[in-house]
Amino acid sequence: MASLWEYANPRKFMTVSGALLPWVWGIAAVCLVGGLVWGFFFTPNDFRQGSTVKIIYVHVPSAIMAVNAWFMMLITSLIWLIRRHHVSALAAKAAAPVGMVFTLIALLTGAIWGQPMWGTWWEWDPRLTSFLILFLFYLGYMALWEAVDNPDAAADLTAVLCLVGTVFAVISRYALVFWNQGLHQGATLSLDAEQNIADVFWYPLITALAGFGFLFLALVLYRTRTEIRARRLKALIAQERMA
Amino acid sequence: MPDLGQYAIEVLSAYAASILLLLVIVIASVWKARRVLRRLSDVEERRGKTP
Amino acid sequence: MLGLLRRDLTLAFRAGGGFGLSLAFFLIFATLVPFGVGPETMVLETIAPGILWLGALLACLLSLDRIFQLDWEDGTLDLLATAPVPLEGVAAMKALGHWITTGLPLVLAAPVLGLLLNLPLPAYPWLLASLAAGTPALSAIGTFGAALTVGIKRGGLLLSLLVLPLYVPTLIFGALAVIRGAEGQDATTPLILLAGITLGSLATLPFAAAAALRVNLR
Amino acid sequence: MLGLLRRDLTLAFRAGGGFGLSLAFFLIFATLVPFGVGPETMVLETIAPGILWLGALLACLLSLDRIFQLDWEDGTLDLLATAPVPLEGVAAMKALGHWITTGLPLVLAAPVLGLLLNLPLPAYPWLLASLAAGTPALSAIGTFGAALTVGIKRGGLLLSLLVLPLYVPTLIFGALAVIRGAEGQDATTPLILLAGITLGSLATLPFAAAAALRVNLR
Amino acid sequence: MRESCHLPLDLSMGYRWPAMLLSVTDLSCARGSAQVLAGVGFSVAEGEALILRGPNGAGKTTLLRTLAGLTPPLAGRIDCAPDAIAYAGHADGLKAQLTVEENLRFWAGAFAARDIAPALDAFDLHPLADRRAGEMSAGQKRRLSLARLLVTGRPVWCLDEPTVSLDVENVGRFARAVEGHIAAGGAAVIATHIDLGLPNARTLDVTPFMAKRLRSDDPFGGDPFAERVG
Amino acid sequence: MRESCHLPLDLSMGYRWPAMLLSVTDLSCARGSAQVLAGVGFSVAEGEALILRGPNGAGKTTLLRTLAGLTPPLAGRIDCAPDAIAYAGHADGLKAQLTVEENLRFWAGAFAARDIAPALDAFDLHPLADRRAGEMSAGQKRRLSLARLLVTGRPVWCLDEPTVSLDVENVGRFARAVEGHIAAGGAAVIATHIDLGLPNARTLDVTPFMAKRLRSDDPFGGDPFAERVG
Ligand code: HEM
Ligand SMILES: Nc1ncnc2c1ncn2[C@@H]1O[C@H](COP(=O)(O)OP(=O)(O)OP(=O)(O)O)[C@@H](O)[C@H]1O
Ligand SMILES: Nc1ncnc2c1ncn2[C@@H]1O[C@H](COP(=O)(O)OP(=O)(O)OP(=O)(O)O)[C@@H](O)[C@H]1O
Ligand SMILES: [Mg+2]
Ligand SMILES: [Mg+2]
Repeated sequence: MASLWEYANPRKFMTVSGALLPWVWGIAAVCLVGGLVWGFFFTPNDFRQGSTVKIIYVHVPSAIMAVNAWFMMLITSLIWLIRRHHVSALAAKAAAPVGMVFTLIALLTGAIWGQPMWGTWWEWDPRLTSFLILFLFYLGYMALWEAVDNPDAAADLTAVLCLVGTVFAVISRYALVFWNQGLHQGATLSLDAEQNIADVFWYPLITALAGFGFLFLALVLYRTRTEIRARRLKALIAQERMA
Repeated sequence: MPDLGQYAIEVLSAYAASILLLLVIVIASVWKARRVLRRLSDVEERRGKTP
Repeated sequence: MLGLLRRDLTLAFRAGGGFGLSLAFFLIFATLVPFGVGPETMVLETIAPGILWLGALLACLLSLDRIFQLDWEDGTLDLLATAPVPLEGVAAMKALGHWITTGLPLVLAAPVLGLLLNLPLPAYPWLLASLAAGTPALSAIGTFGAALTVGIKRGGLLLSLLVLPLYVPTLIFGALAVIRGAEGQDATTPLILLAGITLGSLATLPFAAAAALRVNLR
Repeated sequence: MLGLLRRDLTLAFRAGGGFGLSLAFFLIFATLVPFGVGPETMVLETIAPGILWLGALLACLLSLDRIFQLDWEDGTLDLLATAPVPLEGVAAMKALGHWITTGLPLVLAAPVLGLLLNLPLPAYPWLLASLAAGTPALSAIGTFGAALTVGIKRGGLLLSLLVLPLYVPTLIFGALAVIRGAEGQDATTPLILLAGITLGSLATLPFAAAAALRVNLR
Repeated sequence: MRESCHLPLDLSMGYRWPAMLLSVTDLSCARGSAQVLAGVGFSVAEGEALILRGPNGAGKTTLLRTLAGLTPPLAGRIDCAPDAIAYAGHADGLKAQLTVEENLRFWAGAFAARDIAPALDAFDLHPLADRRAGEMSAGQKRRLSLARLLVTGRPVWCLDEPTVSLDVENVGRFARAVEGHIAAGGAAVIATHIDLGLPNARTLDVTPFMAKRLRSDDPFGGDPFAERVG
Repeated sequence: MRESCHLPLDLSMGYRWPAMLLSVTDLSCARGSAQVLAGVGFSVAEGEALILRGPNGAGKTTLLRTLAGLTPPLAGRIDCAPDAIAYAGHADGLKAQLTVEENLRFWAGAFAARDIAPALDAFDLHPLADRRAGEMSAGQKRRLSLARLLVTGRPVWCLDEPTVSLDVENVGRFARAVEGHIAAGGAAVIATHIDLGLPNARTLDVTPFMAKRLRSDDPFGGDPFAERVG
């Protein structure tokens, strides 16, 4: 296990991620295209929701991955704070815009779905609202990265923000439920099979979910590589200026 | 093309918006990666010449 | 460390120090709302609790960036970091000082402001209690945000961006307590939750703020 | 003088410069309001125009104190006052720079924010027009206020206090235009008045701001 | 009080300045609400450097700010062409986020100068040209703020402790810059506590002009509330 | 890296300090993200003053900030009792709205000192005690910020260009204050470009320690991005 930390060495990470990336991109493309095509073309309409049920194949995976992206940032931030692995901090930085885009997709598709289902684009429902807050957290997190010049200081500060932000995100969610009971669906993907939706919707859904997951992985790896290079570029430029 | 019934606009726009946003993040990532790589290799080259 | 608090308060009371200005801001904000929203009593009554809490939050927000900025600019923070006082204590005192100069006046003046917005009578005790229980959390969270952005020029707006999402739970429970109060219901539960947030923030955020300060002083 | 504008914009775009943050603030403000006021669609619809304008105004307000403060602190203002550029021009450029970095993004993003607050459809063109016509006045008035308070430590809140009353007419006409628009009526009159305020402020306030700067530099 | 000098030459060209660039008669200066200096008189001609000396708190900064037109004088006159003075005070007017070159270009633009290369040369700033001002040491910043003087194109330099934080080599650069400036027909008034290496400069000690603040006749110099009011 | 020295004496009393107050071994310091100094080694004993010299940008400020614990060192060790160092940098940490006395009292409180009178005496601040710090001249402010050192009660003073803006008389006062401090068993590390009038002080030139930033072997001193990443 000790060797796991070796991948936090930038060079090691570059070789390993370079080798992995084509595969991850490939799996992501296959699952994503497969899941979405399957969902869009080859699933029946729901008897109540009509064709709108097809939105689920983009809405739910993006929503789930948006939350997971934040958790991944939380974990990498912790690794940075505790073990000071630079790649870990850069991975958090690289994940933020991806998570933000997933959040945005969930918000947009939800809003579009809301119009036929609830008769409104936007409703101050706990689920929806806490997603909006998540979106704001992503914005603040990215803005803080941009605003601080020194990369290590930026990594430290954003990591602290990520920790505190997570706690407050949880409290917000709780506050919101307390504040308003809401319209939004309960869990569809619980492990408890009784509650799950029908298999016809379920298989394409998890395929799309895998697609979003691998896309996230691919993007994070790819962007982390860019961040590593950018970090080296910055160091080199600083060095030249100093000389 | 499946029959989307009365909700065709919603379903199509949801898919379009999602795919568009995914493309945006992918293209932005590739674009930034290219730019950084180009600038980095410039600098590395310069350093290689004047050690 | 009490010396720091005393100094901050002295500075706040001196010319241009800003004591009472949060109150003035709150007052102006409360008067501006009817201009924006229109003067219908019924609408105003409905939104009064929320607007009062929003005003408190914004008044807090506006004064946040000065918590550490001035001390950072003139080198005081460098010197404090090398002085035999823990930075955690410095952060806690700064939060306390901020609360005394902005939160406390709001709590004391809240009834007057309620009047301006036609707040229903039964809501007053809840307004007072919720402000008293909630504004310390605003100061503690704000101090953390200020510590994160100290040293960033024009950090004011970045600070708002970072802090506002953190303010959401406080705002919700605070406004909820007043709304319930205005409807004549019991609002003990949101109040307790509010107090919980405050205690939690006070217990943990000074440490986070001190960590951020240390990073920013490097 | 165009050099000054270019420099200010460069500074705003550099790391930590704050471009786009007013937008973020506006976004956050618009999301916070429902937390305070409660999620009922009907109430929100009624107050949306006022809240949108209030948000624009506050986003402006938060960034005002940095218009001159940084230049004052590092001595740039002293040097500009002795340079062969009229201080009136400096004030005008500062106002323009402030508008480009805060007002303009708000105008561009307003439709999205209207969505969040359930603004009725017919109000959108009026929201856009009124923001476009009114935000320059906010910047001009704010620059004047910033010039009055430059050099006062922790002047932020004092500044808000001075500026808010001056913002009232802009706010009233701006919100009125949107309210009328939301009700499907024609809102040309408030819009024209708004444009009048803007033109008047732009024509006179740079002179007042320059006078205030001269006094404060003494 | 501030008047342009009544000389027949055309001053605006900047190529040939009249013999007397700045002359001050019976000047009283105030800082905040208190009078600091009284009865100051001196003049500086083309090609001259005047060193202001005096203990801490004597009033050198106050005098220079008055000359630069930042504070109005309480009494007396300053004869000087309009827009002739370039002032550099304790604060250096640099933007931390801009590079050295961007900072200088901005000031060159404000003073309608075309070229910043001579200024960069004079203080050896070429190697630092792309460095952000915030990432420089105290002395490097000071060099940049002095380089600014060269792009103002103004004949009279009013400098307040210009060599603070400079090492010996850069004090030498500064002295050469001043010598070059006055040799080209400019003038300089420089407040300092240390030796600048300008052997030909005249010295003016401001100590004799310090306003006796408890003088019974006119302690507040022009303050209308100085007289008993009730 | 920062360790307390392993001496049998009780350091906390402040009456008798051990012979070696501060010793630095093979220290590398960074500012921002770039390494500035490498391999610095020196030690300062009780009763000693060490003057840091070096051209602008050499790294004096960086070294002092590292010693004071504000910036973590990249490598090397600093042996020093905890809480032994009083730092005074370019910025003076004064509040413009507080009077001289209030400013000093605040710092005295932070360092648990009882009496500010000796500090006021040493820099002749009694006449200014009720003046607000914002209403003083540059040199007067500097005197106040130096007086602060006397209330810290710390044995090792790390001073960054302490005599900026001081007139000759006050440079003398400063020299006497330093001499008094080291005579009482303290030590001082002072970065400066001018002569401080401390004839017995040792001098350390930091120029030889300036990190060769384009050295191929270890350009970033610990920066993991120093290697080519591919
Ligand atoms: C802007 C509006 C909306 C937002 C922000 C939103 C957000 C979310 C979120 C955060 C999840 C949870 C994913 C997870 O399990 O972690 C989710 C799941 C889901 N949403 Fe939405 N939603 C919105 C509108 C809608 C609408 C209008 C519908 C349909 C009527 C809908 C149907 C669902 C379903 C069926 C799930 C799966 C539930 C689950 O597995 O937990 N959503 N959405
Ligand atoms: N803002 C102010 N308000 C009131 N008095 C001031 C102010 N600034 C300075 N003074 C006082 O005015 C007098 C002259 O100050 P000035 O700054 O001109 O002195 P200086 O000769 O430049 O001194 P130094 O060599 O220390 O820079 C001093 O006694 C000082 O205390
Ligand atoms: N904030 C910063 N970020 C990056 N580099 C910096 C920063 N501040 C200073 N430097 C660089 O670090 C080096 C050392 O600076 P330092 O301030 O320690 O020099 P110094 O010896 O104190 O010089 P001076 O005599 O001019 O004060 C310089 O080359 C400087 O350009
Ligand atoms: Mg002076
Ligand atoms: Mg230095």
